[in-house]
Amino acid sequence: MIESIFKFFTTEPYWTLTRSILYLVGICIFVAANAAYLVWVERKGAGRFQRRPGPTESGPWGLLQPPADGIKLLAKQLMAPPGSDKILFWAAPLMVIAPPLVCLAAIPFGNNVLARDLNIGLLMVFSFGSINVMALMLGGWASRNKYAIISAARVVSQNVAYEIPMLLVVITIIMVTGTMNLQEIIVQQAGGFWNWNILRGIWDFSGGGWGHIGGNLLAPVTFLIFYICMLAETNRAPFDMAEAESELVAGAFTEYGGMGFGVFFMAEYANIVVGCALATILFLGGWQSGLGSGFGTLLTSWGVIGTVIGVGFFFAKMYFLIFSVVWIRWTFPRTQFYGLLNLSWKILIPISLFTLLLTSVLLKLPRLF
Amino acid sequence: MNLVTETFSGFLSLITGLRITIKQFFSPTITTHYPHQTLPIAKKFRGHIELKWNEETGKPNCTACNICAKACPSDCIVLDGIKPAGEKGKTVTSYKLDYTLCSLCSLCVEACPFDAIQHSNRYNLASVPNQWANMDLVQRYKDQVTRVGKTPYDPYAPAPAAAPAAEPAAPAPAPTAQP
Amino acid sequence: MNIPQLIPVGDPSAETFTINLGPQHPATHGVLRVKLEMDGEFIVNAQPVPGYIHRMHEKMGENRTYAQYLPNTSRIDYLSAMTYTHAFVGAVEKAAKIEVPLRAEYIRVITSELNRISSHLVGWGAWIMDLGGFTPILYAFDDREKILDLLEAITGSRLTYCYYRFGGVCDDVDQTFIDGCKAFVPYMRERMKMYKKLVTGNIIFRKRVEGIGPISAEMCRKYGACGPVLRGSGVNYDVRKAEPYSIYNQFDFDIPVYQECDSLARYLVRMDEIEQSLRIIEQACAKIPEGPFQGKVPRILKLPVGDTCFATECGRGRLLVRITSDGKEEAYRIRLRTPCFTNLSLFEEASQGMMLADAISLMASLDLVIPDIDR
Amino acid sequence: MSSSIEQLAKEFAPLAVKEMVQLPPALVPKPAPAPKPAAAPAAAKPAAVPADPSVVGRVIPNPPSVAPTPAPKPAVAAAPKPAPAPAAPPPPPPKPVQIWKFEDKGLHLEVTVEPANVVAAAEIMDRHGFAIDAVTGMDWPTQGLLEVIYDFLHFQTGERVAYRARIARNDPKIATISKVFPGADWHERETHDFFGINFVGHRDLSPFMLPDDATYHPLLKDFKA
Repeated sequence: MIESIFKFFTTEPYWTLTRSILYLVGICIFVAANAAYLVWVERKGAGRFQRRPGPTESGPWGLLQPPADGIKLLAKQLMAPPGSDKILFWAAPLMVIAPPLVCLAAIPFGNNVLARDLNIGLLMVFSFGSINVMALMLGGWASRNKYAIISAARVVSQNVAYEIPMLLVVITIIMVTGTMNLQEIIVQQAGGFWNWNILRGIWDFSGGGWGHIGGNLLAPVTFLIFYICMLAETNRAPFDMAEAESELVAGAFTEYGGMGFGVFFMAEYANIVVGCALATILFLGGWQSGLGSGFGTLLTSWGVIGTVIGVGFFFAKMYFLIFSVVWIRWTFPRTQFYGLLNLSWKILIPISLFTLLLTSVLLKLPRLF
Repeated sequence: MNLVTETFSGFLSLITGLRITIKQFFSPTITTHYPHQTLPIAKKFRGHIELKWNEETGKPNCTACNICAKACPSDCIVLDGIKPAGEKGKTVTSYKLDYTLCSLCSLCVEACPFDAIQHSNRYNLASVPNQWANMDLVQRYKDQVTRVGKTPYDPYAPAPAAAPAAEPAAPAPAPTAQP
Repeated sequence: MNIPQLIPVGDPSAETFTINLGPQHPATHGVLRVKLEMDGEFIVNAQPVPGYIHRMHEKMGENRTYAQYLPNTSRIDYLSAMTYTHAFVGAVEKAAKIEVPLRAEYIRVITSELNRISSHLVGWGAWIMDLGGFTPILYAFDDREKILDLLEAITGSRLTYCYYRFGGVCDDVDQTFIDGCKAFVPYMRERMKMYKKLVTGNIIFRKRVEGIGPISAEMCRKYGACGPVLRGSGVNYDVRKAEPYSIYNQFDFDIPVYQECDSLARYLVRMDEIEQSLRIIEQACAKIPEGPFQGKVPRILKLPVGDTCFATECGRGRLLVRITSDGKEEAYRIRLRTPCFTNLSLFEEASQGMMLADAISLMASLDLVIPDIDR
Repeated sequence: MSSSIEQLAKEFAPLAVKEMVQLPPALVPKPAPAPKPAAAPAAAKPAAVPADPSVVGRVIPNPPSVAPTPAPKPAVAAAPKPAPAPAAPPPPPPKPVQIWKFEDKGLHLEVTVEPANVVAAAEIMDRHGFAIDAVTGMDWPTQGLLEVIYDFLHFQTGERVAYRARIARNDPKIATISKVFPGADWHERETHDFFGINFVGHRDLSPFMLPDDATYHPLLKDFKA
């Protein structure tokens, strides 16, 4: 009986469905664990940057701090401020946590480790990623708090401003790689780390020289722009206008308590994970080892072990990026609001437009001759 | 052009900042992990006041002259004394310090002409207010003297009697003065 | 950089709303309330509402003796307690014509300047924290701890010292303290270099303070602003030079003055002041003479009838103590004119038309200590 | 544009009161024990001071009207009678315009002006580039007086000037100088809080340091907490 059910779900055509569900559950766990332990990383990291140990009391190295925080948040009463729009108020945390979950479904962590191999994965990630701003706006608006409303207004204009350079940069990548399939983008970056999109195009070792065919001469700058926009989109310091605690108390989250706040908190880290994973895929070769086309490719294509090694490389890159996000947060002050918009409209958008133009010219050039 | 140079130099300044913080990241921590580790207390640390006593006779220096109580800006000292039989001067019998009012200004210590009070170095006084706020310094003095292995001076004892036999009828044993 | 005035301030047709910055707010560093009338993110009117921790220090001065009032003076501006006690002690000494021994004066200068540095460090760190950078304040506290350790070794307390007495100080310093100060000076100079790289040069920080919150010299004069706020507006006024008290005229130090009138100028003044204080400490530690640390003071101190004014340069500016005596043991009236009070009083005018985040930056640049406003 | 203290003193002279009493009055050598200022004004009034201080006596009568008329010669109502009480040689009457040695007082110039002239005096200060230092009050219940003290300082020369005006305690009114020095706004509000002095023309005299419903003035000597 059990065997037959098992067989029913593990053979085609239902295996695809089972697989997807399993992945989604796995992703949920992954996001929750990440959110919890990224908080730990953040606090521990903040501590180290400030020459103090960070959490130490609960568990070894404070490793039980996140569950303790979670339990505390769960145990708190959920309250909506009187006069607020209750439906929107509680819809906002759900809306903010759902998109990163969906996005992660399309992200390939390893050679075969992905829920759905979408050929428009990139598009899907971006379309879902934009819902985040909607949720923050709703949360801020529905709280019936002036600080939260100011924050909501800030978040909207901030995210609108940073979507543009981010998408321009991504278009550059799409032009270079010619695909929106994330797995395909990774596969194209096989070989040495110089084949990664962050360096590809500056110099081609296979004989292309400067401005290699299909390359992007300003690829590192492109990466930088993507990274900055990623910080801004996830409302991280120095662009944490949504929270801006010294100005707006807690911004859009001012009125949220208990798990309502906890979900926002988790979503922030889930968004960081998505953003950093995307940066890894688009620029740092995803699960590719970057150790050359011989040994390196062999390393990641060696059956199940190769997949695991590939996932390891992916996580190493992704967590380094996440660490850098923490690093930046504990180093810089917050930007001023118009400074933030100036950066986007006056610096990032022109540069990304220029790289887009340059890349398209470089793409066209070989065909002219 | 200005924008370009500013962007570039600004970017460099950010890198400088990141370099500084990462250097701190890999430096050892500077904090003291308080309940597990403690720092040495400064010699002149101003804790609440306590009574000093004569090392030889074990008798408190305080003569209940009330100068400290008068010097106190916050009226937190109330003391009383008697003239023991066969003695020339008075001796303190009760010295109540309302620590909730004390501002640790050290004026009483300076005002004392007999070098009878000093600051203790007790600092971790957290407890329920009733237990520590109203201190009986005479009781504390007795505890301290007992701890160094001497018998506290008893002003109520009859004059010639050498060693006071039992615990004297000291004023209200206020629940204070743990070490 | 001028922020374009997007919305005409004072336009009656503008739809405004009021928000409360405080009394409990992360940016007010205490229980200060600022009633902000906002037009979107722009401030139409900002009205500070102090008084939440008003303790009537001036009345307290009228019903306790001069010596008994001493501990109060440490508690007005708890971050630069030494300088406050200095002002009160100086006023009493001036009125009663008490001679202060030279060694005591040196000790006072050293401790005051150490206290000034520690005060500026907190102000510095808190400022960056208001701008959203959390790390610098902990670095600043690291250095401040070193100062507090030094001061604790001689005074016995870490914040409200109550160390000065009429005619001197309450306890002598030992060679360990002098050596500690001597060692602290080069250490702090190294740290200042690090601070400059970490914060002063940082483009985000500069964008947050450059050109923000202009306070002109004329405005300073009309409002009686003082301290780094005044010197950041290009006025070369420092009580230590203008009305030299104690033995400040024996030291070689400069008054940092910046002409830009913006928050950055006030920031740079503070940073430079730390360095000048280090210079003073260095010189004082080299020259400190042996001798008594306490002058002759009558046991029962009565001041002659009349007014006496005495001002000191505190961490945040000019503190004026005006004692009126009627010949009794208690003062007839003690007036404390505190720097934060006047510095905050110009906030209303200076913050008009600013964006909220800039107003926070401006308020942080005033380096407020709330008990100092409320007394 | 700084100015010498002497010149300032000359400019202040027309604004100053004509007759002065020493406040605090304890300079009187022995016989008359200094009136206890902390006592209630009506009860502890010594015989030397007449019952109504605004009529006659050693007290400067002050016009209740504080219209800022820049009259150079303020009306001094009654000629002060010599005080009957102190048998000892009376102390030398203090000068309304007093130049001090800075080392003694922390002041260079101290002037007692007519209450009607405080704005004119502030304008002098403004003209000479002085900055406002503080405004405060002082209570003299035995004399039935309230004093308002204005402190000024000069950023460039470091000169310190204070002027004071004495007003009747039962009708404490004085013109505001916050039109000349906006910084006086807060000081005057605070002084109103603590002494109940009405600064005529002030934009907002609601309680400042005190709670919003405060009806008391804690720095008055007869205030008991």
